[in-house]
Amino acid sequence: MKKLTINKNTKDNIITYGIIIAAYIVMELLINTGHISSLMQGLLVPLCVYVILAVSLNLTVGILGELSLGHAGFMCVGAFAGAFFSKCTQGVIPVDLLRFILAIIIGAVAAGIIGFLIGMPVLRLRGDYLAIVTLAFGEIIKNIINVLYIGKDSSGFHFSLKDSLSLGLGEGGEVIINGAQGITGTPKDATFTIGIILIILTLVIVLNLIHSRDGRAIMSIRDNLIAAESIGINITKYKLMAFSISAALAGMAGVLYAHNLSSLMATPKNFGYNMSIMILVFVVLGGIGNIRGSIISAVILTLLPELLRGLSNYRMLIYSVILIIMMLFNWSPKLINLREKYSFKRLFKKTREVQ
Amino acid sequence: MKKFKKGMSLLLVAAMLTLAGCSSSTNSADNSSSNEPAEAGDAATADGAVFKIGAIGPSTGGAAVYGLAVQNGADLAVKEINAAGGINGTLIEYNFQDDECDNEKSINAYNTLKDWGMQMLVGSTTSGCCIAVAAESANDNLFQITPSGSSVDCISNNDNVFQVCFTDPNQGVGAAQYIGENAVAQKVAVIYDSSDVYSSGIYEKFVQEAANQPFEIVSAEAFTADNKTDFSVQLQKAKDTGAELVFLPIYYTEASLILTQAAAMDYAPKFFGCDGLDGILNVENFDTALAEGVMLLTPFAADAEDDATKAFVSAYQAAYGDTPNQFAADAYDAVYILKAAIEKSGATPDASVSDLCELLKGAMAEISVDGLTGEAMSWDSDGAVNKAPKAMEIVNGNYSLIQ
Amino acid sequence: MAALLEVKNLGISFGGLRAVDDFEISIQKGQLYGLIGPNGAGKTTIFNLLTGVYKPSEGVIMLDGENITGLKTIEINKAGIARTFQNIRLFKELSVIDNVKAGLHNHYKYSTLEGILRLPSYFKTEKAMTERAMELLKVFELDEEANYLAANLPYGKQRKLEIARALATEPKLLLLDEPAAGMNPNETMELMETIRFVRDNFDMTILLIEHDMKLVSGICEELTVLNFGRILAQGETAGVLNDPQVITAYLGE
Amino acid sequence: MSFISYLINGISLGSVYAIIALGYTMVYGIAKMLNFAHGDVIMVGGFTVFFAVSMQGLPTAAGIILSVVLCTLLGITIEYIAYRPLRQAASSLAVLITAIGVSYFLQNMALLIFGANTKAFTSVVTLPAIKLAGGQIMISGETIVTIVSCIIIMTGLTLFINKTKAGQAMLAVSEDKGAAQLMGINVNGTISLTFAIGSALAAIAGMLLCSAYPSLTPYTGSMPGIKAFVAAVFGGIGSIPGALIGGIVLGIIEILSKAYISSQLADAIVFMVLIIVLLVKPTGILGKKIQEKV
Repeated sequence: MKKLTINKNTKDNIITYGIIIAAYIVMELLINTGHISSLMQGLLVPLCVYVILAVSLNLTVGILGELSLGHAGFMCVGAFAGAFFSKCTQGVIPVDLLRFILAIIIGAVAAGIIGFLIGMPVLRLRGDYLAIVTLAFGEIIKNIINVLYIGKDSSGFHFSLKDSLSLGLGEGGEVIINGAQGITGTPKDATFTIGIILIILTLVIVLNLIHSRDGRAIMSIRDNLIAAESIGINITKYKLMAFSISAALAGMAGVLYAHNLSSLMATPKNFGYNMSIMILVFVVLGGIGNIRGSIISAVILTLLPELLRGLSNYRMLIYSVILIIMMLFNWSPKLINLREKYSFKRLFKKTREVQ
Repeated sequence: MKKFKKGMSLLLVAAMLTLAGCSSSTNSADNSSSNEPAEAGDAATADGAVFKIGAIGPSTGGAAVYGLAVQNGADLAVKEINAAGGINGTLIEYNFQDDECDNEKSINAYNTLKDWGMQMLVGSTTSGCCIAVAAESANDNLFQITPSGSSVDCISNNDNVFQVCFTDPNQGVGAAQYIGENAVAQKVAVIYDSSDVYSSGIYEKFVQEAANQPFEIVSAEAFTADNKTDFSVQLQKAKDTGAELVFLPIYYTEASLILTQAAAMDYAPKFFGCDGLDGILNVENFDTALAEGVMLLTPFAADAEDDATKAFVSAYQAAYGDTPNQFAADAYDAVYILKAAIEKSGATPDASVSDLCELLKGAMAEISVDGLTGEAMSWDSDGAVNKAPKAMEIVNGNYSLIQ
Repeated sequence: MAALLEVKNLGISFGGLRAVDDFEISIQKGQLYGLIGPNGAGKTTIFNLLTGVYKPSEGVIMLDGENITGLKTIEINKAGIARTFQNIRLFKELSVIDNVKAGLHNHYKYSTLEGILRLPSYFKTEKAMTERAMELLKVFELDEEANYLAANLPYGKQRKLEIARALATEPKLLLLDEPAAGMNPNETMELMETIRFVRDNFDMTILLIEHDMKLVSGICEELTVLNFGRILAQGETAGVLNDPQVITAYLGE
Repeated sequence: MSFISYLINGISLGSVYAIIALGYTMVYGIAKMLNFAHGDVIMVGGFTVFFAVSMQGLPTAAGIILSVVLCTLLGITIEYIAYRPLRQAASSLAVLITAIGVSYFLQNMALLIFGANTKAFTSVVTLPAIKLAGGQIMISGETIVTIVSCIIIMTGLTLFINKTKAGQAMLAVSEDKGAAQLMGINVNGTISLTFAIGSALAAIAGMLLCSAYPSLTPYTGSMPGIKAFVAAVFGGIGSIPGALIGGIVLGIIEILSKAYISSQLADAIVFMVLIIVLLVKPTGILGKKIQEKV
C-alpha cells in the first residue's frame, strides 16, 4: 500500500519529465534534419517561457490555492533585472553562457525578493481581494518600469523617474533602461536547450516541493486554513514560501523571455494584467493543481493563435470561441459526465475502482 | 484532480497533432522549390516566378488601427502594380501577418512569412516590434523597409533596414525648430504618452532642442497607455501656466479627445503635432471644427490636393471603405519604394533572399522616389529617409499647406 | 498534583453579546472530561478560546503549568493542545495518509532544500513519517484506506481521521468537538472504544463536547454543563447528570 | 482655485467609474463571479448607440432604448451559453476564464464589424455645463447626468432588492444557491435576471462613458472596466453604495495624483492606495466583514 503511493507519484512525474524530454528530442531531430518551419523554431523559446510561467503560477493557484493576477509583474521584474545585468556586463563577461546563467539567477532572485515583499502584507487577504491586490501590484510594477531610466557612464549608474535627459549622463554615457523604450540590444542568449533545462529545473523544484513536507503543509493550507493552523502549521511562512518560489520561477521565465528578444519593453500586452490572465488561463484550462495539464495547455494556447493565422483577421475571434469551448468541455459538470459515459476507458473497463 | 485526467489526455493528443501538423507544414515549406508553382498558383503568375512581399502590423488589439492601415495601404499598392504588369514584368505576391503590437508575436509573424517564402518585408508597423524584427531580419539578411517604425533603434546597427517615415528625433527637433523659427509661440506646453516609444522619443528630442530655441516649455505632462481618456489635469496645467501652444507628439486617437476636452474647458491654445496627428479629420463622426487651427508637421495629408494623393484616397476608400491615414500612405509608398529599388537593381525573383537584400541595399542609396509622403525621397546608408516635412494647418476642416 | 489544564475566569464578548462568562475548569492528566450543554451554550466558543482561534476578553488558561492565554493557534498547538472540529475539517484533496503526515509536520523535519534536492535526509525522514502515520491509521482502522483521498472517506471514518491527525501532533490535551455527531449507535459504540483506547495507549487527556448522552455517560469521568455561556453544573458525571437544574436546561420547563 | 477644478474633474471621472462599478458589483454580489466581460458589454452599449444615432440617424432616445435592450439580451445570452454550464464546476475560476474568453470574443467581433478606427461619439447628453467663479470652474452636463443616474440607479437597485420579490430572491440566491432552490426560488431565472439588469446598467454606463470621453474603439471598455472593478473592490464589492463611493474616491485620487504627484505614475498611485485600503480594511470601504465560522 505504502509502496503504491510512491510508485504512483513517481510514475506520474516520470511521464511529465518524459513528455518534456521526448518533445525536446523530437524537436532537436526536426531542427537538425531541417524539417521544421521558421515559425516553429522561433516559437520554441517562447513555448518554454510560457510553460515555466504556467507551472510556476500553478504553484500559487493550484497548490497554495490563492488567486494571483499579477504573475506577469514578476516576469517583468525578472526580465528587466536579467536584461539589465546582461547589458551591463556584455563587455565584462565574455562567456555568453556564464553571463546568461548569472542573469537567470539574478532575475529569479530579484523576482523572488519582490514576490516576498509583496506577499508579506497581502497574503492574509483572501480570494478575490487577493486577486485584485496582486493585479494592482502587477500594474504598479509595469507602470514604474515604464518611467524608469537608468544610465551608466564613467562615474557610475544614474537613475531617474522622469526622462533620460535628467540622468545627466557624462561623455560616453549609455542609457540602459530608457523608460517606455525599455532595454534595446539585449544579447540573444536564450536557446531551446537552455529553455528545456529551465523547464526541467522548474519541474524538479515544483514537483519535489509538492511531494515533500513543505508541499504537504502548503496544500493543507489550501484545503483548510483553520485546520492547518490547528495542527501547528505556520500559515504565513508557507504561503510566503510558495508565493516567493512561484515569483522567482516567473522571474526566471522573464529572463529567458528578455534574452530572446532584442527589444524589451513593458507594454500592457506582455507584462500587463492581460498576460497575467493569460497565464491563469493556461493553469485553469490545464486543470488547477495539475502540473502536466498546465504544460500542455500552455503549449496548446500559445500555438493556437499561430496555427490560426490562415484565418487572417478572423483568427482572434475564432481563438476566443475555441477558448470558451475548451473551457466548457473541460469544466462543465454536465459535459464531464457525458464524457465519462462515452469515454473509451469505460467501454473496455466496465467497473471502475473507487478513488 | 482525477477528473482532469481524461480531458488532459485528449488535450495531449491534440498537442501531439499540433506538433505533427507544424512539422508537416514545415515539409511543404522546405520543399518549396519543387512545390512553388503549385503553391503560387493563386497569384496568377505568368511564368511562375513572383516577388514575395510580406508585411507585419497589429490587425487586432488596441493598435489595430495602425496595422490595418498598413495592411490595406500595401495591399492597394501591390494590386496597382500587379494590374499594371508587375515589376519588370514580375508580379508580386503579398502576405500580411498580425502581430497584435507585441514584440514576440511580431517575430512569430516574421517567421510565418519566412516559411511562406518572403523575400522582402514591409514592416513592422510599430517601433518596438520593428526593433525586435529587425534583429531577426539582419540575421537572415532580408531586406526590410518599415513604413512607420520611427525609432532610431529600428535602423541603427542593421544596414538591411530602411524607413519610410521620419525618425523620432528628426521630428522632435524639426517641430522645435519650426516653432522657434516661425515664432509660433513663446510659452509651450507638451502632452505626451510616456508609455509609447514614438511619443516619448519625440518628446525628449523636442525638449533638448527647445533649449536652443526662443521659446519656453512651461509644462510637460505625460499620460500612459492605461490612462488615456481623461486629460483634464494635463490641460488644466497647460492652461494655468499660460501656454499659448500645446505640442502633441501623439497619435490622433488621443489627440481628438484632448481637443474635445480642451474645448469643453474653454481653453483654446494653438495645438501643434507631428505625423501621428494626421488622420484626426477622419475620425468618424468627429467635429472637425474642434481641430480648426491645429498645426502639424506631416509628410502626408489625406485632403491634399495633388493628383497622387487624390487618386490614392479615392482608390483606398473604394476598396476598404475608410479614409486612409498616414500609416496607409507610408505602407503604400513602401511598396513603391521596393518597386523602384528592384527596378534600379535589376533584381529578379530567383535570387536568394540574401543576394536580393544586397542588391536592394545598393539600389536604395541611388534611388529617389516621389511618393505620397514626400517628394524626391532618398536614403542614407544607415536607412533613414531624407525628405522634407510639410507644415500643415487645418483650415475650414481641411489640411492646408503653410507657405 | 497540578491539573493539566487549569482555566480561570475565562470570558469573551462579541459586540456586547456575552458568549462565555466566568468559565472555569480544571482537568487532571489522563482524565476523560465532557463539556455539554444545549445548542448555543458556548461550548465550541470555549474550544476556540482554548485553541487561540479567539482571543479571550479576560481570564487565564494554564496548560501543564504554562500560561498559554492569548497565544496564537500554532503556538498553542505546539504547547500541546490539538483538536477536531464540529464540521469536519480535513485536507480533502490530500490522501488519508498525507492528512496524518501533515499532522506530523512539527515533529519530523528536514529543510526545504533537502526536500527539493531529495537528499538522503528526505528519504529517511519521509520513511519514518510514513511508518508513524501508518501506526496511527491502524489504531483507527484506516490503514486500508491510506491512499484514498480524504474527501472520499465515509463520514464516520472522516471523523476518525480527524482524531488521528490531531494525535499526530503529539498533544498533551485532545479536544474533540462532537466526535459522534452523525454516527449510528454501532459506530458510536466503536468510537467510545477508540476514545478509551487513545486515552489509555497514548497517555492522553481528553476534553470532549458531545450531545450523545450515552457516550457522555459511558466514557466521561467528569462533566461541565454550560448554559447561556455560564457554568450550570460541574463535577462527577453521574452527579451532574442527575442535577435537576441540568435536566431542566436540557428538557425545558 | 485649480485644486477645486481638479476636485471637480476627479468627481467627473469618478462618476463614470461609479456607474460602471454599479453593474460590476451588482453581478458580483448576486452571482459571486467576476465578470471580466462587463467592460466589453459597455463597449457594445456604446457602439449600439453610435450605430443607431450616428450611422442610421435614429433619434437619441431610440438609440438609448435599443442599446439597453440589446445589452440586456446580450447579457442573458452570455450567461446562458458561457457561464451557466460552469456554475457547478469544481472551481469558481473556470467561469472567470470563460468570462475572459467572452471578453476577447466581443472585442474581436466589434473589431470585425466596426473596424479599428476611432469613432467620435456624439454625446447623448444635451444639458449645458454649469460655470462657476467666472468660468474658472466648470461642471459638464455629462458629469451632472452621470451622477444623477448613479444616484437613481443606486436607489432603484436598493429598493428593488429590498422591496420586491425578485429582489429578495436575488438576496437569497446570493446567500446560498442550494437553500434558495429548496425554498422554491428559480435560481437560474434569478441569475439570468441579475445579468439582464447588470447588462442594462452596462449599456447606460457605456453611453455615459462615451459621452464623457467621446472616443469609441473595440477596446474602449476594457481599461475603464478594470478601473471600475478596482472601484467596486475599493468600495466593498457587492455593496451598491460602496460602488458609488469607490468610484468617486478612485476618480478623485487619480486626478489629484496626476495633478500633484506625477502624471506618469497616476495609475501606480491609484493601485497603491487601493492596496493600502484593502490592507487596513480587507473588504473595502463598505464591505461586509465575513468571519468564517469555526
